[in-house]
Amino acid sequence: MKLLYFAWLRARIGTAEETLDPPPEVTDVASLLRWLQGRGPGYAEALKDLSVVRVAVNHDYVPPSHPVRSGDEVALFPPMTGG
Amino acid sequence: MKLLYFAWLRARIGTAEETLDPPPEVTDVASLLRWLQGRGPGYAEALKDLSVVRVAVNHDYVPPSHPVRSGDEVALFPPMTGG
Amino acid sequence: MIRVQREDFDPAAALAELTRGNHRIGGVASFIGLVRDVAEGAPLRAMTLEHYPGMTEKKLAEIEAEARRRWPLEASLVIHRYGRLEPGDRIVLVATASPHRAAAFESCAFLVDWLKTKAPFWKHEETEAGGRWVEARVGDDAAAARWTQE
Amino acid sequence: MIRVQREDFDPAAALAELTRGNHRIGGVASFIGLVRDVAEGAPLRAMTLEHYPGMTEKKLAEIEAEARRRWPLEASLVIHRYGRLEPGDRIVLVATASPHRAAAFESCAFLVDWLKTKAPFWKHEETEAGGRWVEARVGDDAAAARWTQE
Repeated sequence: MKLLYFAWLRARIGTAEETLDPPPEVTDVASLLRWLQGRGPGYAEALKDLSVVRVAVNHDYVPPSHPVRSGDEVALFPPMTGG
Repeated sequence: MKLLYFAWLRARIGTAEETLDPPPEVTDVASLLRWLQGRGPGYAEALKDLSVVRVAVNHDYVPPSHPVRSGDEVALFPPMTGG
Repeated sequence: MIRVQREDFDPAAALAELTRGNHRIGGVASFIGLVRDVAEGAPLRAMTLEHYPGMTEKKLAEIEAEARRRWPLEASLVIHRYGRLEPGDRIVLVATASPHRAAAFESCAFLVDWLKTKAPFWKHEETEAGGRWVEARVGDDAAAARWTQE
Repeated sequence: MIRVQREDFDPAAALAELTRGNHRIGGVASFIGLVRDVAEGAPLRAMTLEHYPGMTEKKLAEIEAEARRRWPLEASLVIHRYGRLEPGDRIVLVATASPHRAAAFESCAFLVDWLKTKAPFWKHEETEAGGRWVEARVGDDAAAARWTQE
Protein backbone atom coordinates (compact mmCIF):
# COMPACT_ATOMS: atom_id res chain seq x y z
CA MET A 1 0.00 0.00 0.00
CA LYS A 2 1.35 3.38 -1.04
CA LEU A 3 0.92 6.15 1.53
CA LEU A 4 1.21 9.86 0.65
CA TYR A 5 1.30 12.75 3.15
CA PHE A 6 0.75 16.42 2.35
CA ALA A 7 1.25 19.84 3.96
CA TRP A 8 1.76 19.77 7.76
CA LEU A 9 0.95 16.04 7.87
CA ARG A 10 4.00 15.47 5.65
CA ALA A 11 6.10 17.77 7.82
CA ARG A 12 5.13 16.05 11.09
CA ILE A 13 5.41 12.50 9.82
CA GLY A 14 8.72 13.41 8.19
CA THR A 15 8.19 11.84 4.80
CA ALA A 16 6.13 12.59 1.70
CA GLU A 17 5.64 9.03 0.58
CA GLU A 18 6.19 5.47 1.77
CA THR A 19 5.12 1.95 0.92
CA LEU A 20 3.70 0.01 3.86
CA ASP A 21 2.25 -3.45 4.39
CA PRO A 22 -0.43 -3.07 7.08
CA PRO A 23 -1.58 -6.09 9.12
CA PRO A 24 -4.83 -7.93 8.22
CA GLU A 25 -6.93 -6.06 10.80
CA VAL A 26 -6.49 -2.90 8.69
CA THR A 27 -9.50 -3.16 6.41
CA ASP A 28 -10.75 0.41 6.11
CA VAL A 29 -9.57 4.01 6.43
CA ALA A 30 -10.47 4.22 10.14
CA SER A 31 -8.44 1.13 11.08
CA LEU A 32 -5.56 2.30 8.86
CA LEU A 33 -5.42 5.63 10.71
CA ARG A 34 -5.48 3.85 14.12
CA TRP A 35 -2.64 1.59 13.03
CA LEU A 36 -0.60 4.55 11.69
CA GLN A 37 -1.05 6.43 14.99
CA GLY A 38 0.94 3.65 16.71
CA ARG A 39 3.88 3.74 14.31
CA GLY A 40 5.84 6.41 16.21
CA PRO A 41 5.72 9.87 17.81
CA GLY A 42 5.62 11.72 14.44
CA TYR A 43 2.59 9.74 13.33
CA ALA A 44 0.91 10.10 16.75
CA GLU A 45 1.43 13.88 16.63
CA ALA A 46 0.28 14.24 13.02
CA LEU A 47 -2.82 12.09 13.55
CA LYS A 48 -3.85 13.12 17.07
CA ASP A 49 -6.84 15.16 15.84
CA LEU A 50 -8.54 13.20 13.09
CA SER A 51 -11.15 15.94 12.59
CA VAL A 52 -8.54 17.83 10.58
CA VAL A 53 -7.31 14.84 8.58
CA ARG A 54 -8.77 14.15 5.13
CA VAL A 55 -8.18 10.94 3.19
CA ALA A 56 -8.19 10.07 -0.50
CA VAL A 57 -8.02 6.52 -1.83
CA ASN A 58 -6.92 6.22 -5.44
CA HIS A 59 -7.53 9.97 -5.99
CA ASP A 60 -11.05 10.10 -4.54
CA TYR A 61 -12.04 11.65 -1.22
CA VAL A 62 -13.43 8.92 1.02
CA PRO A 63 -15.05 8.60 4.48
CA PRO A 64 -13.47 6.61 7.36
CA SER A 65 -15.57 3.56 6.50
CA HIS A 66 -14.06 3.26 3.02
CA PRO A 67 -12.18 -0.07 2.50
CA VAL A 68 -8.44 -0.09 1.83
CA ARG A 69 -6.56 -2.84 0.01
CA SER A 70 -2.92 -3.65 -0.52
CA GLY A 71 -2.61 -2.11 -4.00
CA ASP A 72 -4.28 1.18 -3.04
CA GLU A 73 -2.74 4.64 -3.08
CA VAL A 74 -3.85 6.29 0.15
CA ALA A 75 -3.24 10.01 0.71
CA LEU A 76 -3.55 11.83 4.06
CA PHE A 77 -3.82 15.62 4.18
CA PRO A 78 -5.37 18.56 6.03
CA PRO A 79 -8.49 20.33 4.74
CA MET A 80 -7.70 21.98 1.43
CA THR A 81 -6.69 25.66 1.41
CA GLY A 82 -6.11 26.12 -2.29
CA GLY A 83 -6.42 28.97 -4.75
CA MET B 1 -35.11 73.86 -25.55
CA LYS B 2 -32.88 71.25 -27.14
CA LEU B 3 -34.64 67.99 -28.06
CA LEU B 4 -32.74 64.76 -28.80
CA TYR B 5 -34.26 61.55 -30.19
CA PHE B 6 -32.64 58.11 -30.16
CA ALA B 7 -33.10 54.69 -31.77
CA TRP B 8 -36.53 54.11 -33.36
CA LEU B 9 -37.84 57.40 -31.93
CA ARG B 10 -35.20 59.17 -33.98
CA ALA B 11 -36.08 57.11 -37.05
CA ARG B 12 -39.85 57.80 -36.77
CA ILE B 13 -39.54 61.49 -35.98
CA GLY B 14 -36.99 61.83 -38.76
CA THR B 15 -34.38 63.87 -36.93
CA ALA B 16 -31.77 63.28 -34.24
CA GLU B 17 -31.82 66.74 -32.74
CA GLU B 18 -33.77 69.96 -32.93
CA THR B 19 -34.21 73.18 -30.99
CA LEU B 20 -37.82 74.04 -30.18
CA ASP B 21 -39.62 76.79 -28.33
CA PRO B 22 -42.68 75.19 -26.70
CA PRO B 23 -45.68 77.32 -25.64
CA PRO B 24 -46.12 78.38 -21.99
CA GLU B 25 -48.52 75.51 -21.16
CA VAL B 26 -45.57 73.09 -21.55
CA THR B 27 -44.25 73.00 -17.99
CA ASP B 28 -43.29 69.37 -17.43
CA VAL B 29 -42.33 66.23 -19.33
CA ALA B 30 -45.94 65.03 -19.64
CA SER B 31 -47.17 68.28 -21.22
CA LEU B 32 -44.10 68.41 -23.48
CA LEU B 33 -44.88 64.93 -24.81
CA ARG B 34 -48.54 65.87 -25.42
CA TRP B 35 -47.45 68.97 -27.31
CA LEU B 36 -44.91 67.00 -29.38
CA GLN B 37 -47.58 64.42 -30.33
CA GLY B 38 -49.46 67.20 -32.15
CA ARG B 39 -46.48 68.40 -34.19
CA GLY B 40 -47.05 66.00 -37.11
CA PRO B 41 -47.61 62.38 -38.16
CA GLY B 42 -43.99 61.30 -37.41
CA TYR B 43 -44.25 62.61 -33.86
CA ALA B 44 -47.72 61.12 -33.40
CA GLU B 45 -46.48 57.71 -34.60
CA ALA B 46 -43.29 57.81 -32.49
CA LEU B 47 -45.10 58.92 -29.34
CA LYS B 48 -48.35 56.97 -29.62
CA ASP B 49 -47.40 54.49 -26.87
CA LEU B 50 -45.78 56.48 -24.09
CA SER B 51 -45.21 53.29 -22.00
CA VAL B 52 -42.16 52.62 -24.21
CA VAL B 53 -40.83 56.18 -24.18
CA ARG B 54 -38.17 57.16 -21.66
CA VAL B 55 -37.08 60.74 -20.99
CA ALA B 56 -33.89 62.31 -19.70
CA VAL B 57 -33.58 65.97 -18.78
CA ASN B 58 -30.04 67.30 -18.67
CA HIS B 59 -28.64 63.74 -18.64
CA ASP B 60 -30.81 62.36 -15.82
CA TYR B 61 -33.72 59.96 -16.20
CA VAL B 62 -36.89 61.69 -15.04
CA PRO B 63 -40.59 60.87 -14.51
CA PRO B 64 -43.43 62.56 -16.47
CA SER B 65 -43.97 65.07 -13.64
CA HIS B 66 -40.45 66.49 -13.96
CA PRO B 67 -40.40 70.20 -14.91
CA VAL B 68 -38.88 71.35 -18.20
CA ARG B 69 -37.48 74.82 -18.87
CA SER B 70 -36.34 76.66 -21.95
CA GLY B 71 -32.61 75.98 -21.50
CA ASP B 72 -32.99 72.25 -20.89
CA GLU B 73 -31.61 69.40 -22.97
CA VAL B 74 -34.46 66.89 -23.21
CA ALA B 75 -33.83 63.42 -24.69
CA LEU B 76 -36.52 60.94 -25.75
CA PHE B 77 -35.66 57.28 -26.29
CA PRO B 78 -36.98 53.72 -25.95
CA PRO B 79 -36.05 51.49 -22.99
CA MET B 80 -32.31 50.82 -23.06
CA THR B 81 -31.05 47.63 -24.71
CA GLY B 82 -27.33 48.11 -24.25
CA GLY B 83 -24.39 45.83 -23.80
CA MET C 1 -12.33 54.04 -14.90
CA ILE C 2 -14.87 54.52 -17.71
CA ARG C 3 -14.18 54.39 -21.41
CA VAL C 4 -16.87 54.73 -24.11
CA GLN C 5 -15.37 54.29 -27.53
CA ARG C 6 -15.91 53.13 -31.09
CA GLU C 7 -12.58 51.28 -31.31
CA ASP C 8 -11.87 47.75 -30.12
CA PHE C 9 -9.94 47.25 -26.90
CA ASP C 10 -7.32 44.86 -25.56
CA PRO C 11 -8.72 43.04 -22.50
CA ALA C 12 -5.26 41.82 -21.53
CA ALA C 13 -3.69 45.24 -21.38
CA ALA C 14 -6.74 46.63 -19.58
CA LEU C 15 -6.68 43.91 -16.91
CA ALA C 16 -2.93 44.19 -16.43
CA GLU C 17 -3.21 47.96 -15.98
CA LEU C 18 -6.03 47.50 -13.47
CA THR C 19 -3.96 45.51 -10.98
CA ARG C 20 -0.44 46.73 -11.66
CA GLY C 21 1.55 47.29 -8.49
CA ASN C 22 -1.44 46.85 -6.16
CA HIS C 23 -0.69 43.85 -3.94
CA ARG C 24 -3.82 44.28 -1.84
CA ILE C 25 -5.82 42.76 -4.68
CA GLY C 26 -6.68 39.09 -4.16
CA GLY C 27 -9.22 38.63 -6.93
CA VAL C 28 -10.12 40.19 -10.26
CA ALA C 29 -13.51 39.34 -11.73
CA SER C 30 -14.20 40.31 -15.29
CA PHE C 31 -16.85 40.01 -17.94
CA ILE C 32 -16.42 40.37 -21.68
CA GLY C 33 -19.55 40.73 -23.78
CA LEU C 34 -19.33 39.57 -27.39
CA VAL C 35 -21.63 39.89 -30.39
CA ARG C 36 -23.43 36.59 -30.95
CA ASP C 37 -24.22 35.29 -34.42
CA VAL C 38 -27.96 34.89 -33.83
CA ALA C 39 -30.75 37.39 -33.20
CA GLU C 40 -34.07 35.87 -32.11
CA GLY C 41 -33.15 32.67 -33.93
CA ALA C 42 -32.11 34.29 -37.23
CA PRO C 43 -28.47 34.59 -38.35
CA LEU C 44 -27.11 38.00 -37.39
CA ARG C 45 -25.03 39.93 -39.92
CA ALA C 46 -24.15 42.85 -37.70
CA MET C 47 -25.47 45.10 -34.98
CA THR C 48 -25.13 48.80 -34.34
CA LEU C 49 -25.03 50.25 -30.85
CA GLU C 50 -26.35 53.78 -30.65
CA HIS C 51 -25.63 55.78 -27.50
CA TYR C 52 -26.21 59.20 -25.98
CA PRO C 53 -22.79 60.87 -25.83
CA GLY C 54 -22.27 62.74 -22.60
CA MET C 55 -25.08 60.99 -20.76
CA THR C 56 -23.51 57.57 -21.31
CA GLU C 57 -20.27 58.56 -19.62
CA LYS C 58 -22.19 60.22 -16.78
CA LYS C 59 -24.39 57.19 -16.09
CA LEU C 60 -21.45 54.78 -16.27
CA ALA C 61 -19.47 56.91 -13.82
CA GLU C 62 -22.47 56.98 -11.43
CA ILE C 63 -22.85 53.19 -11.65
CA GLU C 64 -19.16 52.65 -11.04
CA ALA C 65 -19.23 54.98 -8.03
CA GLU C 66 -22.24 53.09 -6.65
CA ALA C 67 -20.36 49.76 -6.99
CA ARG C 68 -17.42 51.23 -5.09
CA ARG C 69 -19.75 52.36 -2.32
CA ARG C 70 -21.28 48.88 -2.02
CA TRP C 71 -18.15 46.73 -2.21
CA PRO C 72 -14.54 47.13 -1.04
CA LEU C 73 -12.96 47.57 -4.46
CA GLU C 74 -9.35 48.40 -5.15
CA ALA C 75 -9.98 49.08 -8.84
CA SER C 76 -12.73 48.95 -11.43
CA LEU C 77 -13.02 49.40 -15.16
CA VAL C 78 -15.81 49.63 -17.71
CA ILE C 79 -15.07 49.82 -21.43
CA HIS C 80 -18.14 50.00 -23.67
CA ARG C 81 -18.10 50.27 -27.43
CA TYR C 82 -20.63 51.83 -29.76
CA GLY C 83 -21.08 51.78 -33.53
CA ARG C 84 -21.31 48.85 -35.95
CA LEU C 85 -20.14 45.47 -34.67
CA GLU C 86 -20.06 42.00 -36.20
CA PRO C 87 -20.42 38.52 -34.66
CA GLY C 88 -17.43 37.72 -32.46
CA ASP C 89 -16.59 41.39 -31.87
CA ARG C 90 -16.10 42.60 -28.31
CA ILE C 91 -18.83 44.93 -26.99
CA VAL C 92 -18.00 45.52 -23.35
CA LEU C 93 -15.43 44.77 -20.67
CA VAL C 94 -16.26 45.08 -16.99
CA ALA C 95 -13.57 44.28 -14.42
CA THR C 96 -13.48 44.71 -10.66
CA ALA C 97 -10.60 44.02 -8.28
CA SER C 98 -10.88 43.48 -4.56
CA PRO C 99 -9.00 41.89 -1.69
CA HIS C 100 -11.83 39.32 -1.60
CA ARG C 101 -13.23 37.21 -4.40
CA ALA C 102 -16.91 37.50 -3.41
CA ALA C 103 -16.77 41.30 -3.61
CA ALA C 104 -15.09 41.09 -7.01
CA PHE C 105 -17.71 38.68 -8.39
CA GLU C 106 -20.74 40.47 -7.00
CA SER C 107 -19.68 43.95 -8.05
CA CYS C 108 -18.83 42.75 -11.56
CA ALA C 109 -22.26 41.08 -11.96
CA PHE C 110 -23.91 44.22 -10.55
CA LEU C 111 -22.20 46.47 -13.10
CA VAL C 112 -23.02 44.19 -16.02
CA ASP C 113 -26.71 43.96 -15.03
CA TRP C 114 -26.93 47.74 -14.79
CA LEU C 115 -25.17 48.28 -18.10
CA LYS C 116 -27.73 46.10 -19.82
CA THR C 117 -30.72 48.04 -18.52
CA LYS C 118 -29.75 51.50 -17.29
CA ALA C 119 -27.02 52.72 -19.62
CA PRO C 120 -28.28 54.72 -22.60
CA PHE C 121 -27.42 52.25 -25.35
CA TRP C 122 -29.79 50.98 -28.03
CA LYS C 123 -29.12 47.99 -30.20
CA HIS C 124 -30.07 47.73 -33.88
CA GLU C 125 -29.71 44.29 -35.45
CA GLU C 126 -29.28 43.40 -39.11
CA THR C 127 -30.41 39.97 -40.29
CA GLU C 128 -31.31 38.65 -43.75
CA ALA C 129 -34.88 39.73 -43.01
CA GLY C 130 -33.73 43.35 -42.59
CA GLY C 131 -32.95 45.61 -39.68
CA ARG C 132 -34.79 45.99 -36.39
CA TRP C 133 -34.39 47.78 -33.08
CA VAL C 134 -34.03 45.33 -30.21
CA GLU C 135 -36.75 45.58 -27.58
CA ALA C 136 -35.97 45.58 -23.87
CA ARG C 137 -36.34 42.16 -22.28
CA VAL C 138 -38.15 41.43 -19.05
CA GLY C 139 -35.30 39.14 -17.95
CA ASP C 140 -32.81 41.99 -18.10
CA ASP C 141 -34.97 44.24 -15.97
CA ALA C 142 -35.43 41.44 -13.43
CA ALA C 143 -31.67 40.89 -13.25
CA ALA C 144 -31.09 44.59 -12.58
CA ALA C 145 -33.96 44.75 -10.06
CA ARG C 146 -32.25 42.17 -7.83
CA TRP C 147 -29.75 44.83 -6.84
CA THR C 148 -32.27 47.38 -5.69
CA GLN C 149 -34.10 44.96 -3.40
CA GLU C 150 -31.09 44.41 -1.14
CA MET D 1 -9.62 22.72 -20.28
CA ILE D 2 -7.50 22.15 -17.18
CA ARG D 3 -3.90 23.19 -16.68
CA VAL D 4 -1.95 22.69 -13.43
CA GLN D 5 1.49 24.19 -13.73
CA ARG D 6 4.38 25.84 -11.91
CA GLU D 7 4.89 28.54 -14.57
CA ASP D 8 3.01 31.82 -14.86
CA PHE D 9 0.33 32.15 -17.55
CA ASP D 10 -0.91 34.84 -19.91
CA PRO D 11 -4.59 35.60 -19.16
CA ALA D 12 -4.98 37.47 -22.44
CA ALA D 13 -3.81 34.61 -24.62
CA ALA D 14 -5.87 32.14 -22.59
CA LEU D 15 -9.07 34.19 -22.91
CA ALA D 16 -8.54 34.82 -26.61
CA GLU D 17 -8.01 31.10 -27.22
CA LEU D 18 -11.16 30.27 -25.27
CA THR D 19 -13.51 32.20 -27.54
CA ARG D 20 -11.69 32.12 -30.86
CA GLY D 21 -14.02 31.46 -33.78
CA ASN D 22 -17.03 30.64 -31.61
CA HIS D 23 -19.72 33.20 -32.37
CA ARG D 24 -22.33 31.54 -30.18
CA ILE D 25 -20.57 33.04 -27.14
CA GLY D 26 -22.26 36.16 -25.78
CA GLY D 27 -20.41 36.47 -22.48
CA VAL D 28 -17.10 35.44 -20.95
CA ALA D 29 -16.78 35.63 -17.18
CA SER D 30 -13.37 35.22 -15.66
CA PHE D 31 -11.62 35.34 -12.32
CA ILE D 32 -7.94 35.87 -11.69
CA GLY D 33 -6.63 35.10 -8.21
CA LEU D 34 -3.53 36.99 -7.09
CA VAL D 35 -1.20 36.65 -4.10
CA ARG D 36 -1.99 39.39 -1.59
CA ASP D 37 0.71 41.07 0.45
CA VAL D 38 -0.84 40.32 3.84
CA ALA D 39 -1.44 37.10 5.72
CA GLU D 40 -3.65 37.40 8.80
CA GLY D 41 -2.60 41.02 9.15
CA ALA D 42 1.17 40.44 8.85
CA PRO D 43 3.17 41.36 5.73
CA LEU D 44 3.50 38.32 3.49
CA ARG D 45 6.88 37.56 1.93
CA ALA D 46 5.81 34.60 -0.16
CA MET D 47 3.55 31.61 -0.21
CA THR D 48 4.01 28.08 -1.47
CA LEU D 49 1.16 26.05 -2.91
CA GLU D 50 1.60 22.32 -2.48
CA HIS D 51 -0.66 20.02 -4.48
CA TYR D 52 -1.31 16.34 -5.12
CA PRO D 53 -0.15 15.65 -8.67
CA GLY D 54 -2.55 13.39 -10.51
CA MET D 55 -5.40 13.92 -8.09
CA THR D 56 -5.41 17.67 -8.68
CA GLU D 57 -5.95 17.28 -12.40
CA LYS D 58 -8.61 14.64 -11.81
CA LYS D 59 -10.61 16.75 -9.35
CA LEU D 60 -10.38 19.85 -11.52
CA ALA D 61 -11.62 17.91 -14.53
CA GLU D 62 -14.55 16.57 -12.46
CA ILE D 63 -15.45 20.06 -11.28
CA GLU D 64 -15.26 21.44 -14.79
CA ALA D 65 -17.48 18.61 -16.10
CA GLU D 66 -19.98 19.33 -13.33
CA ALA D 67 -20.10 23.02 -14.29
CA ARG D 68 -20.75 22.05 -17.89
CA ARG D 69 -23.63 19.83 -16.79
CA ARG D 70 -25.19 22.62 -14.76
CA TRP D 71 -24.82 25.52 -17.18
CA PRO D 72 -24.94 25.87 -20.99
CA LEU D 73 -21.24 26.56 -21.52
CA GLU D 74 -19.51 26.87 -24.85
CA ALA D 75 -16.03 26.81 -23.29
CA SER D 76 -14.32 26.72 -19.93
CA LEU D 77 -10.78 26.95 -18.64
CA VAL D 78 -9.02 26.51 -15.32
CA ILE D 79 -5.32 27.27 -14.92
CA HIS D 80 -3.95 26.72 -11.42
CA ARG D 81 -0.34 27.23 -10.39
CA TYR D 82 1.63 25.52 -7.64
CA GLY D 83 5.03 26.21 -6.08
CA ARG D 84 6.45 29.36 -4.55
CA LEU D 85 4.63 32.64 -5.33
CA GLU D 86 5.17 36.24 -4.25
CA PRO D 87 2.72 39.12 -3.67
CA GLY D 88 1.17 40.24 -6.95
CA ASP D 89 1.80 36.88 -8.65
CA ARG D 90 -1.07 35.18 -10.43
CA ILE D 91 -2.36 31.99 -8.77
CA VAL D 92 -5.37 30.93 -10.75
CA LEU D 93 -7.46 31.78 -13.78
CA VAL D 94 -11.01 30.53 -14.20
CA ALA D 95 -12.96 31.48 -17.30
CA THR D 96 -16.33 30.35 -18.61
CA ALA D 97 -18.04 31.28 -21.86
CA SER D 98 -21.73 30.96 -22.60
CA PRO D 99 -24.38 32.41 -24.90
CA HIS D 100 -25.83 34.06 -21.76
CA ARG D 101 -24.14 36.25 -19.20
CA ALA D 102 -25.85 34.79 -16.13
CA ALA D 103 -24.62 31.28 -16.97
CA ALA D 104 -21.09 32.60 -17.47
CA PHE D 105 -21.09 34.45 -14.13
CA GLU D 106 -22.64 31.68 -12.07
CA SER D 107 -20.48 28.89 -13.44
CA CYS D 108 -17.33 30.95 -12.94
CA ALA D 109 -18.20 31.69 -9.30
CA PHE D 110 -19.10 28.01 -8.80
CA LEU D 111 -15.71 26.85 -10.09
CA VAL D 112 -13.78 29.37 -7.99
CA ASP D 113 -15.64 28.39 -4.81
CA TRP D 114 -14.92 24.73 -5.45
CA LEU D 115 -11.27 25.34 -6.19
CA LYS D 116 -10.87 27.05 -2.83
CA THR D 117 -12.29 24.15 -0.85
CA LYS D 118 -12.29 20.92 -2.86
CA ALA D 119 -9.14 20.96 -4.94
CA PRO D 120 -6.12 19.33 -3.29
CA PHE D 121 -4.00 22.43 -2.75
CA TRP D 122 -2.40 23.52 0.52
CA LYS D 123 -1.02 26.96 1.17
CA HIS D 124 2.11 27.65 3.22
CA GLU D 125 2.75 31.31 4.05
CA GLU D 126 6.04 33.00 4.92
CA THR D 127 5.94 36.16 7.03
CA GLU D 128 8.56 37.85 9.18
CA ALA D 129 7.32 35.69 12.06
CA GLY D 130 8.18 32.54 10.12
CA GLY D 131 6.27 30.00 8.08
CA ARG D 132 2.84 28.50 8.70
CA TRP D 133 0.34 26.29 6.97
CA VAL D 134 -2.91 28.11 6.30
CA GLU D 135 -5.93 26.59 8.00
CA ALA D 136 -9.22 26.06 6.17
CA ARG D 137 -11.69 28.86 6.73
CA VAL D 138 -15.32 28.42 7.60
CA GLY D 139 -16.29 31.12 5.10
CA ASP D 140 -14.77 29.15 2.24
CA ASP D 141 -16.70 26.03 3.15
CA ALA D 142 -19.91 28.04 3.40
CA ALA D 143 -19.32 29.53 -0.06
CA ALA D 144 -18.84 26.08 -1.55
CA ALA D 145 -21.83 24.64 0.35
CA ARG D 146 -24.20 27.09 -1.37
CA TRP D 147 -23.81 25.07 -4.54
CA THR D 148 -24.82 21.74 -3.05
CA GLN D 149 -28.03 23.07 -1.53
CA GLU D 150 -29.59 23.99 -4.85
